[in-house]
Amino acid sequence: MNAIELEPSPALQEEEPGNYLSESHTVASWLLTTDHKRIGILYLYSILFFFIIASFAAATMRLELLNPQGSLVLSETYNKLFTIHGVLMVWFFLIPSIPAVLGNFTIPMMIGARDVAFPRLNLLSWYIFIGGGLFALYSIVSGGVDTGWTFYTPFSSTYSNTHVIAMAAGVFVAGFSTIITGLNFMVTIHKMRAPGLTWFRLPLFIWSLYSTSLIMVLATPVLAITLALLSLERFWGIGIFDPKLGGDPVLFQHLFWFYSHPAVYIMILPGMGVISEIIPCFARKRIFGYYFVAFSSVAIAVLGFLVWGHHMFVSSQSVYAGLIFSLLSFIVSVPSAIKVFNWTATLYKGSISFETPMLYAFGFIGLFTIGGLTGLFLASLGADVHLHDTYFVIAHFHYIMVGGMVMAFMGGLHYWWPKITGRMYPEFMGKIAALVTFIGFNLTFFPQFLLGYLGMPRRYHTYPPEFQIFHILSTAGASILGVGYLLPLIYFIYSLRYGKKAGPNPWRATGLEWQTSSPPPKDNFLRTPVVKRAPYDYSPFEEEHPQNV
Amino acid sequence: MIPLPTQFYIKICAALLALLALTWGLAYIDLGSWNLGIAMGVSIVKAVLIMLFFMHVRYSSRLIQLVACAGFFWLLILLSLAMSDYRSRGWIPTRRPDLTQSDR
Amino acid sequence: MSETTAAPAHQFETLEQQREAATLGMWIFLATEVLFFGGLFMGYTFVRWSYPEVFEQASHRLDATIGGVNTAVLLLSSLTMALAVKSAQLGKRNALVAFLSLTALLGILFLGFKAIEYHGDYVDHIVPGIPSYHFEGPSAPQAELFFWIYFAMTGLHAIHVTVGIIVIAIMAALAWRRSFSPEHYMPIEVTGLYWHFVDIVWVFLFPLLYLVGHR
Amino acid sequence: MRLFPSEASSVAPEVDHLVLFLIGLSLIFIVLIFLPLVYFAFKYRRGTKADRTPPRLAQWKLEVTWSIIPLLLMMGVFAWGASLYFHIERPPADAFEINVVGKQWMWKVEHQEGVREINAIHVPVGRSVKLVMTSQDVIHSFFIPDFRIKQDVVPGKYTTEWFNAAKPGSYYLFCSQFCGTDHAKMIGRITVMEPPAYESWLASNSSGGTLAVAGAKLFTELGCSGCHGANSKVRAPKLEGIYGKPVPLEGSVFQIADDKYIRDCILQENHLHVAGFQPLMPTFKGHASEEELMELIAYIKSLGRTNPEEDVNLEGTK
Repeated sequence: MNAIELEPSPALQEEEPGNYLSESHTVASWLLTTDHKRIGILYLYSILFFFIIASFAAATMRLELLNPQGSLVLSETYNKLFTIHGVLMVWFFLIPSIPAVLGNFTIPMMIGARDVAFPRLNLLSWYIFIGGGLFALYSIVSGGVDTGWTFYTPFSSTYSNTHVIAMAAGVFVAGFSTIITGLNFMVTIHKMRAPGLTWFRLPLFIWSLYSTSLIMVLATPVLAITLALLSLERFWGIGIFDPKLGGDPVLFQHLFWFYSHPAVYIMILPGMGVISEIIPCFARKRIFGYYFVAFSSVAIAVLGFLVWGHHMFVSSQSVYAGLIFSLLSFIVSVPSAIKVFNWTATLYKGSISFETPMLYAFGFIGLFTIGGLTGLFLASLGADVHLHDTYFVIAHFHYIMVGGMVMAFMGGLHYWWPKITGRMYPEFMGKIAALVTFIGFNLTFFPQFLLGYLGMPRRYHTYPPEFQIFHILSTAGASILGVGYLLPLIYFIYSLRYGKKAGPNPWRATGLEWQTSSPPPKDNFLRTPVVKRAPYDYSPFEEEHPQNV
Repeated sequence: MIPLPTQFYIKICAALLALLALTWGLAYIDLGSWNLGIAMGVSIVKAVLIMLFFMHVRYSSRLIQLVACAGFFWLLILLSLAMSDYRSRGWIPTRRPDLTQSDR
Repeated sequence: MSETTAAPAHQFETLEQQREAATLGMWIFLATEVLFFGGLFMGYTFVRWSYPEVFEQASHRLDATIGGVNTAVLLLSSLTMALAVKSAQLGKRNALVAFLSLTALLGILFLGFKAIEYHGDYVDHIVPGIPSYHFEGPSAPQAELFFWIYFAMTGLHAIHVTVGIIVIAIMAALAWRRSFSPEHYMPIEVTGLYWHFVDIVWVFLFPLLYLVGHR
Repeated sequence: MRLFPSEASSVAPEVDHLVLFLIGLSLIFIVLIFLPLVYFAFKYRRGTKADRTPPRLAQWKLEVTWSIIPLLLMMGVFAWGASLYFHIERPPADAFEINVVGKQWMWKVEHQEGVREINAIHVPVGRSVKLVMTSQDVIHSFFIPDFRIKQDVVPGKYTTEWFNAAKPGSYYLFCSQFCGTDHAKMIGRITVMEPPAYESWLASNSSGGTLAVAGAKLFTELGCSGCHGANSKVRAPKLEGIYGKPVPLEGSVFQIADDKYIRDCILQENHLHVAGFQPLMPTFKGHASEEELMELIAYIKSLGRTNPEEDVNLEGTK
């Protein structure tokens, strides 16, 4: 237990009069807040908004793909739909999802601080995010963009007739929000830890968010300048990506993937962190191999910068560069494997219960394992030539990003929901939703592996009829998945009013964030905690000896 | 951090200006492919001087020293891996039927 | 980050903690800046590697004298900035204001030379993207690429200089109003870090852009 | 319901072997992870009377084991995939060439014999075919699932891809790099024929001259022969026999006169001019389409060949 010196005072169990939510109810108190908890909630609403738009785009695409002739929407529309889906999901949902919502909310509490290091910058980062979002929305409303989220040149710079610059500007601006968030987290984790909270007493969620921040800070600026160059190229024709003017379109891919491959790890590392919190708590076991799980996060963050060329095996990149990138890609799979093995080993001789967060954690391990293993197919040069840019790739990264990150986000949201709102969500409905999500997800994306191996290229609006059966399965799965996401939305809102009071620590978890009331007071702790022990000090025997708590 | 003597700062600045003169002068001497290497070398020395003494990296914590190097290190990753592609593009010449046949 | 009182902001325990956080934050920001410019350096490397001889011809058209003088101006401004930080450490308010003002003035001088140089480029018809652009000789498109990169890099750098001048001016005004003390001079220190970084970028830009083709 | 595409080229079975191995490996990992996961979840579920005394596991040994074994496996898979990649990427010496130009949203194909096709390629079974590809607008990607090959087609450069069709039949050809509105319509058919059928197909579709002949005609029309021709007064490099040979450039650099070099010489004004000659050659940018460039290259390739049989790559099959 991150044992703190003061025993949880009995007063905490009672109705807390002052918490960060009840402190003030005016709109200005939200829009001008510098409280990391409120900013986390602002982010939650914002990304939910973008998630809904992007999901509608996905739903329309899935419906459209029900028949091979593509009769529901025009091909222009279809191309815009997958671009909207990709851009919004990647930059306006996944990247801020766990870091900016759950990270913002929990990091200061988990390290025993009153707030992040730069609260005003934190608020600024949300406003910048909204600014970027407005650019993106403007681009969508004024006609959309049809380049795909990858913005490949020379299509995006010269040939597309859509609002590429507005969308690029949106991503550019949102990028700075990511950079500021990452910077803030890094400084906070370095400088704001409570007395006694050494690096190896930090929860693994903090380790994973630290690694994520490292990527945010070092990769995002390259995306920003690349998109700036793309916009200049489109506006003025500077020619750096244009073969006709002496440039090279593949240079864009290098710059883009230098950011976007590490960004894939922005979209999974925080999820791994959440799982590392949930599993010990619901298995009542100290995490197995703490150092390995912690350092594997850092290893993934650093090695993740060295593998971007595996997106370019058939791009006319040199075969020798392909060799290097393939080798490094295989190496980066090892730290992920280490994490999965350690989570499994943590369950050994635990006392496992299956509340909703734990169900999502199990779902995460299953789906992430499949996503990770199929990544090996794509890292393998000979197999990637066939699989590249097919539905196999789509299925693979959805297993990581939706099966991994979104499952973890849902798990984390359920896990910290009592802390955020002070209320419990309805447990039974939670379990149903987790199950429905898992089934729907697999039905949606597993057929896409088969489609991909058969040769169905991605971003196809129409397709040869022999692929139809898999598309029908996939669309059926997507409708189930949709229900799986809709349910929590309903019961979370329901729980705000009717959920039962959570108390400070409904999961009997050991993290510092559970040592304060729910919802926490504005400054998180009434007195700065002092940490004396390693994290995850759980015992499977608590059931029999409750006095040990 | 102890404030450094003003004299010391002036000396560093003088060294920087001398190095500037060196780069400038050397650019007018044809050293073949060495021109670029030397110019970059001198620039790196200048940057290191500024960072160590003007920016006090020499007197900062290990963490700051690490962060100060990180950005440049990551830039090096970008440049070296991307150029590894461009530099090795021609290594497999497109094998021509007529060329390889004459090899046999 | 411009707390004017000697008490730490509410999220910090001590002033020392606050100072360390601000310094670390600035250093991390500078690391992102390295990579922000890094994309342009990548473009530069690629284009120069592709067309080395065009770079020599095109670079010859730039005014190396102004470039070199400007390097000296920035190096001197780094010295005055370092002395400003020192004055802040020692609590010498007048020296602090003077050195900050001098730094800002040198920055403005740099921008002035830059403006003269850009105007010269305009007169010389080597500003790409406008109708008057004209490059005599072979490889005109590749030369245009060089000029684009030159304007992108120096332009982005000039934006950073401008931001720096504004921040330094604000700091000077605050210093004038006695907002800093030997216990609380962190904003000056952080501004200094930024300014030195801008200098470092230029230290690389000068030989890479101006001195390619002079041998 | 098919789960695997047909194995219609010589590399297809090799790719499938690698993929089947990877599937097997994945299944082993899945069993290794999921079996204990489910077993632990069941056995140690809260409320059961399982033995929960803190286990004394040799943590370091376990960690090292499950780091090193996957790492070694990964290295093995890497080596396999890499050697297969080299096989896929390097055309064999006896492959004959077909030119492919991608444009929004069609594939234009030119056989050396002068036959032109759109969104279709006819090839003989059992012969190695090398595609020399470029794009005249955006990046496309030439993908034949049944052959397990794919290569991006990039404007401004030539990329290659080869195959040796194993079974007669008709196979899909997809564009797999998003290229705009009708990306999904950029589908063609590869028809693999028995050699005799292929020969008769060629004969019945041939509209006259080979690519080299078309190139020769262009060579005169565009005025190239004015300088590079045998009787010209202007001093320009002779092109006979230069193809595939190193050319001395200004600054004592040599460059192999390959497709890309010739293309750059035609399009880029004086960019790569040959040592000892005045840089006089104008640019033909905008005057020659990608197909015409390929024809010119075919002509230059044919120049100075002493043995006219080498001219047409297909001689061997006759």
